Amino acid sequence: MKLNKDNPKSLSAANSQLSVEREEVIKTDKLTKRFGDFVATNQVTFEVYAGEIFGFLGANGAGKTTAMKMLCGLSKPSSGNATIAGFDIYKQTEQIKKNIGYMSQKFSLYDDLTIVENIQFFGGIYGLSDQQLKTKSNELIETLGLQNEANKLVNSLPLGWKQKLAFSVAVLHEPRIVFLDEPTGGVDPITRRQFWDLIYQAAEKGITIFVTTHYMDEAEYCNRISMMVDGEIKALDTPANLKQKYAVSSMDEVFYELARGAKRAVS
Amino acid sequence: MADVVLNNIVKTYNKGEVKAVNDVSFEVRKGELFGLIGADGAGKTSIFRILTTLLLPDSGTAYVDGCDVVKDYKTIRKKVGYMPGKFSLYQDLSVEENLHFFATVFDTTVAENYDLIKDIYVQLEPFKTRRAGKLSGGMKQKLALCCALIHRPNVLFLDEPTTGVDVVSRKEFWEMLKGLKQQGITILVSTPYMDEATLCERIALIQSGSMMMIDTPDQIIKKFPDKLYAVKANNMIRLQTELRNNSQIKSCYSFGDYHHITMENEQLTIDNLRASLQNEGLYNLEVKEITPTIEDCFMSLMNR
Amino acid sequence: MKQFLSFVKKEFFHVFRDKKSLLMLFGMPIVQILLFGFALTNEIKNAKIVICDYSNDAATQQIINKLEASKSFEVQRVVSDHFQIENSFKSGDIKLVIIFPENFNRDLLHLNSAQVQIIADASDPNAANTLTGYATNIIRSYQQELRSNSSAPIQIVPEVRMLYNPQLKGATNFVPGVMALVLMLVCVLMTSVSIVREKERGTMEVLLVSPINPVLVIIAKAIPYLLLSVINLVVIILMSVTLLDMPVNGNIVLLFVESILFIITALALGLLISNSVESQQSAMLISMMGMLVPTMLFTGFMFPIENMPVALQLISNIIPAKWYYIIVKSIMIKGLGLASVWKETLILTIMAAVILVISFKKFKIRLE
Amino acid sequence: MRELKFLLQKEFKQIFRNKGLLPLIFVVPFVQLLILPLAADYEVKNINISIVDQDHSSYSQHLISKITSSGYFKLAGYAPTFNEGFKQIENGQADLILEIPTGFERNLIRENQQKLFIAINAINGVKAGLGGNYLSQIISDYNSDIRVQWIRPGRFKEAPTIQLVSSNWFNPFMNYNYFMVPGILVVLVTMVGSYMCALNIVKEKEAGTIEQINVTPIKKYQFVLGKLIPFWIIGMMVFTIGLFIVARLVYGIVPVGSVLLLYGYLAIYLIALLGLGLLISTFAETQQQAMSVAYFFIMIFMLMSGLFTPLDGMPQWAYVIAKINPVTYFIDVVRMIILKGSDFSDLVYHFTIMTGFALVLNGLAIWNYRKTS
Repeated sequence: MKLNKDNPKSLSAANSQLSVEREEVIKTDKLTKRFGDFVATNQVTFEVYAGEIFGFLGANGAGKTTAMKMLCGLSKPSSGNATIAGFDIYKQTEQIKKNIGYMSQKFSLYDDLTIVENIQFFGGIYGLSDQQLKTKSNELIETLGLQNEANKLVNSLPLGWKQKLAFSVAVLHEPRIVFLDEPTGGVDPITRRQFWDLIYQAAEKGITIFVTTHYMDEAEYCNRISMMVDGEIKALDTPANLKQKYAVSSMDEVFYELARGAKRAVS
Repeated sequence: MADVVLNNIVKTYNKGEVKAVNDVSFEVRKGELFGLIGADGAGKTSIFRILTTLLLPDSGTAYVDGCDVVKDYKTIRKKVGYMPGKFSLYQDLSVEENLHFFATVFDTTVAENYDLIKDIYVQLEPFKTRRAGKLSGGMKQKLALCCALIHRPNVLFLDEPTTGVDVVSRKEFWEMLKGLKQQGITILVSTPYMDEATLCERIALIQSGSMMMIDTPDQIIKKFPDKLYAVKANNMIRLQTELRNNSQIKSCYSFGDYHHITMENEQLTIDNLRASLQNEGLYNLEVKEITPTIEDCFMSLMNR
Repeated sequence: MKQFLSFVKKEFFHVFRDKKSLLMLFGMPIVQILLFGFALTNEIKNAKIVICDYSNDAATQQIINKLEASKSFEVQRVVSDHFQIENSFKSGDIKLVIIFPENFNRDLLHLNSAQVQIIADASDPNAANTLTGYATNIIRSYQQELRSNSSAPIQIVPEVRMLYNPQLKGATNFVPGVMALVLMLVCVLMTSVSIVREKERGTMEVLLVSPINPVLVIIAKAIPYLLLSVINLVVIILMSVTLLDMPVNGNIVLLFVESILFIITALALGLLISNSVESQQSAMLISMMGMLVPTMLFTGFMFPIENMPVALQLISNIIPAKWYYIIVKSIMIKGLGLASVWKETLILTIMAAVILVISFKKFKIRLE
Repeated sequence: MRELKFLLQKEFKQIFRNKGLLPLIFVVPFVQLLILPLAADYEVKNINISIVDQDHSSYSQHLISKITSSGYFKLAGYAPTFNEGFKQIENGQADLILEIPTGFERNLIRENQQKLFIAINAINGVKAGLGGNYLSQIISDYNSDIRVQWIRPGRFKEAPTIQLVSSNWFNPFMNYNYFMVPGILVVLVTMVGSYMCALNIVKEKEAGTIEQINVTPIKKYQFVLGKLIPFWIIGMMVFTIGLFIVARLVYGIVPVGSVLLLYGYLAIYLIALLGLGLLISTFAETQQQAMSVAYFFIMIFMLMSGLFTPLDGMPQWAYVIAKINPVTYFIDVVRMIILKGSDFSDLVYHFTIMTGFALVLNGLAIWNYRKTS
């Protein structure tokens, strides 16, 4: 656990030596999703280790959201295998759901419930006890500094706060993995960084983070990054290694190098 | 000569409860590429809608190409091109059909102004019979730009054209805007991405309906009040905690693989800082002075 | 003009590419006219009745035979036990009980007078009335037969002629009403979402920023639906004539012109709704829920308007379908010309004009 | 079960916070319940009669006054000729013409027989039939009166007369509201139940919150129950308010039969309906689609349920459709229990059918739900 917070370079070195000991919380094997003739995700194979912050990047329409939905159990793969937190993606979807959190691109709390009600509802359906619910929601509201807004409808919050709240709710039940689909789009720069502080806090508790983003500086915050192009994973490594490999100074350029060759104009 | 002028524009919603635009004034010169930089809900869209005559301001005056946005709205509508934030083409019409439709709406033809959109349209041409709804984000955005340009507008308003679009498509899009600027079109563009700010000639930084600063990107960076340092260490998270706990550090934000910090009163030297961090067990330390980015400036303004 | 044509072309694309709506546009009227044209009727056929015959003689037998021969009744059983009547009613399948007391024939022959008791299940007062009427008629006709044997003096013989619909078919009354209902609902529904859809999708923003005249936008929206509704109208009239045996006694051209006038009124109403609401959903809610019930109630084909309280009668006057219904009946069935329906035509024209003007006025040249 | 508690809490909060939906559930139905029965009265009365009296005798005057005082007919006016009278039919002022020929009085006495001409606008067949009946009856009564005047009793052998005594059970005053109100109540419960339920689920699809639910360990059946139970309760509430407040206080309708039995049936009916709502929601992707489909069903349900027009007049195939419409059964049951006091033994068939509906509709919904996810 301590290893992954180390310098990315030493991490990757350690990675190759200690890979046997590191637990793979996500493991996919030739995972494929077809919609008719269209292959949205093509034989994707990768693994994510426990406690990692894993960046899942790619151009629009590269198949990121499709892949993520399969991993969350929202859609069935056409072929290939995967295990999430050790559970089979086909047969053990219920166990998987107990062990993951999910925050979608679209804001996914109930607009017409208050902040406290949303927290209690999602906590409740994940089976938290009344005592836990009470302490957790107080704790959460305090960390987010939402004491004055706690009984307001979520609807009335600014986008940045909504997103922070949605994330906090997604990790409320302390899942093993949390999936975040473009969580910071359109959020102001300070709130965006506060959001990442929340991600680090969650990672520190041992929650594996699986995140997609269009902000390349955010890519740098990840332990490892995969780059998806036309439904396939074209690169997977630490940010430092990727920059080295393509001999560029920023992730922007890495992305540009890889995505330039994309053929898909349609999504 | 100013092409777009705003004087003390105020716009509220819900009977004054929500202040979307708060006393905003600025000018955009003819042929300028002007950027409105701010997060979701900062008031960018309201400003755009007032300028494109879609909304009436509560108070204040605004002129586009010499016409009053309230009184001369009909004249303005002939002269401007507008690309709203939401994807606003007909999804069930093909690329070609959309373009021809918008051309006739503005009482012109595609052929007449083809030279203006040619560079953009060639990329769309292979898909011209495809329904707009089936295009990828980047392609949709190019088509929308073509449609907004088809009548050779004097002023072009682009409301968050790059939101949700990947880096590659964004780069291409800005290249296109540069090309259009050379044609002499005044362009007003809004974006939540701070890194795009440097691509504009002048920018306005906007937060919660108020202007924080208006200037060229270089000048804004020059006005950054403090010295800015980039810090890096073996453990970035612990580094951040240490920096934030240090009372002599004024601000600390992470920027990719570095943390950007400013110092209180400039009393702390780099060496002192390095030493104190090493004392905390951090190694592989790197501290260097850097020029701020627009994002640094934005955040420093937000904290004021 | 070129702008306008290009607009109309675009609207046609929208309509024809939306297969689901197209199916609804053409499918709904056909299904409805068939379903309701055949099924909606106030006639009662094959009503189950019980006959309680305590007399069981030649006369009662003859009357029972007549009742059995009538297509209105299905004589469930002939019993001679009063006891089960209430239960038969309660179990719900019996609508009427006819009781012949003991010695029916003897009384009739010797006392010149005999009694028949008819008990109706009046929980449905309308059916009760109608069925009692049917039964009365049959028994009366038996009585007439008896009388013709013994010629009574001073006899008034009413000679009854049923005009327009000698067979008293239900369809004659209902089909014009269903036509009005169907055209109204389809036209309003389709157009009511058309403008607000552009508002929701954001395309309206771009249109507003263009120099196009709002009146053109509105009219262009209505044109494809006008054309499609005329096709619908042809289909409806063809079906009414071929399948439902409806006559077209009047001038068919006039019928079409009047129908187009009605369609325009309905389209204008749809546009008005579309201009006034902010989401497709409320547009649909208003045009479905808000239009269905009033049109059904106040057109006059189901419930006679003259029976309603005055306030409701007044309301019925603002329902365009009411006037169209009168026009269709006059032209199709009565075979009348414009001279007889000019008043209704004028009312519809004024309605269409007023609604159109209001929707032009309501068209917002800005957002909000 | 704890999860269900949270789901229910959430649903109720959402429903009662939705300011647009609440009036649709609790106000609109009752406004309709108040207006519909007022308007939906097709008892045949106020038949407009136009009289062409060419005799102008005391007999014809007498006959006319007998007709106009009968209560069924309203004098639309006198016409000099039959053709003038016909014009009144054409322009809708009259429904019926009675022509009394010249020499009616004189010829009746002299020739012992005289004809009267009646022409009826038969576009509305039922109205025409009944109108003709009423008029014939009045004429026949009038005939007897004259006969009594002219002929001393016993001078001729009187024609045999069958006296018809008719009685109307369960609703002796033929109050139309008694018939309509319970039926309309059923339609309102139906709309609230199926429609609101379908929309509610599709709304979550559209908002994307259903995805969030789908990644939680909540079981499908819990989610479905969480959606069904609130609308089941609301359906019960709407029915209760309608029955005990509107029907009783406004229309004075007191159920003759067992209220418990009525609620028993309502409970099953609502389950069947909510199954339909659920089924619609599994097909629809947007609220708009759900609305169009629900609308289509409700329109057919309403018009082919025996609510307004009798099922017995329908052709066979339409009758079959009416029989696969759950609303038909409930309308039947409501009328039977409220007006006739039918008991369970009378309703076994209805109960069986509705249970079948509940099973089939919910079964289909669950089957399709699995398929689509």
